[in-house]
Amino acid sequence: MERHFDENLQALKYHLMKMSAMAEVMIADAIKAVVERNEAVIPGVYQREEQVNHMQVEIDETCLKLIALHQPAAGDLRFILGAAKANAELERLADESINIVQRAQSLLKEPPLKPFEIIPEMAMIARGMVRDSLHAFVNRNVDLAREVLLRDDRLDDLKEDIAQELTEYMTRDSASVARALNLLLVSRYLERIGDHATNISEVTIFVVEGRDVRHHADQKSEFRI
Amino acid sequence: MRIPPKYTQALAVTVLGAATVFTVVVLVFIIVFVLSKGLPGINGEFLFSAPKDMGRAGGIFPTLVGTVLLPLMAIAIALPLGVGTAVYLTEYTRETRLTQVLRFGTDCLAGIPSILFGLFGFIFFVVMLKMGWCLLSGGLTLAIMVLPTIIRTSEEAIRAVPNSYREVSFSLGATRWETVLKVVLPNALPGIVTGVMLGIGRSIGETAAVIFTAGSALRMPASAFDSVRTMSVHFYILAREGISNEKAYATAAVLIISVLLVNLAAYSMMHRFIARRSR
Amino acid sequence: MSTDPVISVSALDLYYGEFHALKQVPMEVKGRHITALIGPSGCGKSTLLRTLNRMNDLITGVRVSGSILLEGRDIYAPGTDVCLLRKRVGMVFQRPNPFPLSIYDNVAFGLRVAGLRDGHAVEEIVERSLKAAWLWDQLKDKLNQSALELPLDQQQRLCVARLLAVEPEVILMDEPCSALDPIATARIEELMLDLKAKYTIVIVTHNMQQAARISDYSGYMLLGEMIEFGATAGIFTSPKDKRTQDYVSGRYG
Amino acid sequence: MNAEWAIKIAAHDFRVFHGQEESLRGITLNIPANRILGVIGPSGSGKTTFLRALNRLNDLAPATHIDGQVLLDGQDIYHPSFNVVTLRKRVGMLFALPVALPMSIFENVVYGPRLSGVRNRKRLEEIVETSLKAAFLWDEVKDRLTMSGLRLSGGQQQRLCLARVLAMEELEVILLDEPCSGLDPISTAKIEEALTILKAKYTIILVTNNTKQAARVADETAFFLMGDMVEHGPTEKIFTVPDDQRTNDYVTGRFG
Repeated sequence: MERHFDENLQALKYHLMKMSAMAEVMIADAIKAVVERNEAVIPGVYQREEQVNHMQVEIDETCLKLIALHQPAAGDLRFILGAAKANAELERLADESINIVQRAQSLLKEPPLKPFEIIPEMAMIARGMVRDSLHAFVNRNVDLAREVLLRDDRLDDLKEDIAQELTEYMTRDSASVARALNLLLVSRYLERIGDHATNISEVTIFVVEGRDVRHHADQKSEFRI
Repeated sequence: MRIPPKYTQALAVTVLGAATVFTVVVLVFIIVFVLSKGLPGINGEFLFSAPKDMGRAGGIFPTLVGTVLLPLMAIAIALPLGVGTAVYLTEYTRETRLTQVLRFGTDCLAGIPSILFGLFGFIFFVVMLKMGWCLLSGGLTLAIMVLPTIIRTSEEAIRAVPNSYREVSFSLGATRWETVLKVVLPNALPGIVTGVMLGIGRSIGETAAVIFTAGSALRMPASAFDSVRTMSVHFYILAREGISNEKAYATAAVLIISVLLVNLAAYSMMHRFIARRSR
Repeated sequence: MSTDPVISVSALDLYYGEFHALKQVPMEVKGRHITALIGPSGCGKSTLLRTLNRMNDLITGVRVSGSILLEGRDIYAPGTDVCLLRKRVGMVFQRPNPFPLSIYDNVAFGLRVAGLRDGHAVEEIVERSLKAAWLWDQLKDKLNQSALELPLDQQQRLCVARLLAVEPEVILMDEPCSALDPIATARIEELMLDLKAKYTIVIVTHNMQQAARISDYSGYMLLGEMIEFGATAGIFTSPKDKRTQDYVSGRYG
Repeated sequence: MNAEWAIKIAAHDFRVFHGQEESLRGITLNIPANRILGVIGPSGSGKTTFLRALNRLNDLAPATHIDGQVLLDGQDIYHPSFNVVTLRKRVGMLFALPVALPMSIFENVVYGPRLSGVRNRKRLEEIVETSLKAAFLWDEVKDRLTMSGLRLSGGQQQRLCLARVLAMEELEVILLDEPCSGLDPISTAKIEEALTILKAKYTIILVTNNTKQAARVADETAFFLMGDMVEHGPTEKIFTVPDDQRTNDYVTGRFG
């Protein structure tokens, strides 16, 4: 029996996927603005941000309605709570793209500091994490979610590398400080995008297995969110 | 061609109404007929004096007494036996082949013509047990006759008591007997009373079985071993032997009125009982 | 089209003898939607439901004033054909009540009453109705079996099929799931969601969650009054009246 | 998890047969004292059979026999030496449909105490008052105790039935068989409220078709399916992260 309620859950998944695709494009474009110095993509990022905000409100309303009207339990309850959390993370990681674009705008006013190596790689990883964490969420794929958690470490390492490199630039040449700081911030935003994706993956594990893996909470509680 | 529902509805109302009117008219006609013929002959003297000259003159007091005593005796014997049997069959046994055979047997018994009971009573009580024609022989015979009715109606009444009442009682720690006493019988009472009324009605109106077992003596009975004549027997003899049509109708009228009174009394008692329990 | 109210109740008062059971009740039933009536026992929701096909006529001492328009025509106007009204506005009761007949004869009952003699046509309609009530696949091989032998939820769906056979426009349901277990309840609810594509449904339920799950519009009634009526999502997420708020959030008394 | 609560009733591999059919297939379950155990499951899952086995009301059904043990305070209630009448006074029951006996409210409540031989009028009046208060009915009926119980509304009748159970002085365990299935949310809330207070004194076992009700009031929940107990645990666990997929399907309404 295909249930009406299940159709609503399917719709919820679909909207989350759409939102994550949107966020992914935003990250790609924001990085394009930084790396390729492409100014043309910037208005699109702002536009998408508004759309994402809109979708966030809609998804929250859907979650609220499903909880109020259907009083879900067990797996369904965890899924809807998870969806609401993933929704918030997606919105925040979309916001990070806006932050990146803002840095890009001030970077574009000056010549490039150095050829890009690490930031494109970080962007690749972050985008992949966003895509895969959402895939894992909607497809209840715990293995993929765990794998995303591991990728976050690589992102953190890269951020350390670039911080070190940029610190060298700044100590050597005071004229580079402004640009280096901007780039440092971009790396920090990418790292945060990774963190949001990590959170989504943790939510996925909770939704599927009912275990909270945040802060090693699984030793304390089996079923607390 | 189909008749429109509007007309079938009207036709139905007419036919059903006519059937009801016909039934009521027949009933009323019989009662009015008997009462109009009989009432003029009824007065204090008729009711409370002894008959004279085989009933051609005088009253019907001894038959009145017989009519009260005989069914009373029959019910006094049949009620505990019948209700007891019904309780046992419904509450204490599970439905088996035996209970089915028993039920079938009682149903058959209820349908047997009363003359057969009369013959049996005559042979068994009057002749074999040498009790002679007397109140007791008649009472016992009538008791056997009305027993199936009382068993059956009581059984139905007991069965109609919601099982949930029993469960509640058991779940509050009552034994089966406590449950029967406090819950089952009080709630089955209206049905049991109906059975008893049917039994009384049947024994008041009975003639064949009574003539064979209680006799037809026109005296006041002094003990259970005296022969008695009931009103219906009296009426039967008066009418059949052409003794006095006038007295026969008067007797019939008294008979109808007493049946009416007995019924009224029983129902008012029952209603008072129910009202007291469901205030 | 479908958003026009099929039934429009306004200022409806109903008395049982001296008792004022419905007080100036308004209600708009939208076509091809599910409208749910909720409220505590004795609030008048069943009474309101039963005015919609004049089932209350069967009770002596009932007086009704105000208006109930079915597609614009007052169903309490003199000269209204009550039998026709009840064909257009069918009813499903609290306890499944199939006739002690075969499954087939139960569904064909209304058709035969209506005078349909063509065996072929009857067969077709029986099949269509059973399909619409999601019973055809399970029952097609035992149409001659007694309806009383079916499990309760199938009996209830059979009652729905029996109703669908006479092609009503509106289906009234008076706590159709209160005798059923959750699984059976879910089946009936899914059936209702399916049926609303073709029919207008008004349901009375004790079960608030049920109203929340399936209805598009809800009315909360209390002591014969319509306290709040509106879109279900609104009633259950942000009710306007404090009393509605208390009731749907389980704070009563 | 049961460690902190004394075990009131223990079923060991308990089976019930109706004729050839095995209605309960080996239930092993410890029921803690002073807690509410919710029993959920679809019809035919055996939850009601299990409940009725606990005060041996199943005995009344023909062709029923049992296997295994049910221990009440460590004593086997199916042992031949165990007195059924005493058992039922200790283990009271509330049925799905309110069954007020056709007698006055007062007589309904004292039905049990009278059976136990309480004759003192003053004592009976006390029992009536405390029981009706505990069932949240006293205020509504205190002025009309001689009225027939049948004239109360459905919700009031069910509370009367609860008061009647509570009136039994020997009462230790309360069994409830879908006690709110016919009641509106307000009456339901009153019964639920009463139960959460009563558990301080009694052990309560609540069979319900309404999974939300178990979620609201039960401390522990057991899920029955086709005569088996699939899962038993703290209620919050059963309703958030059940171990068994079938439990998850049932509490999310995805069954069948």
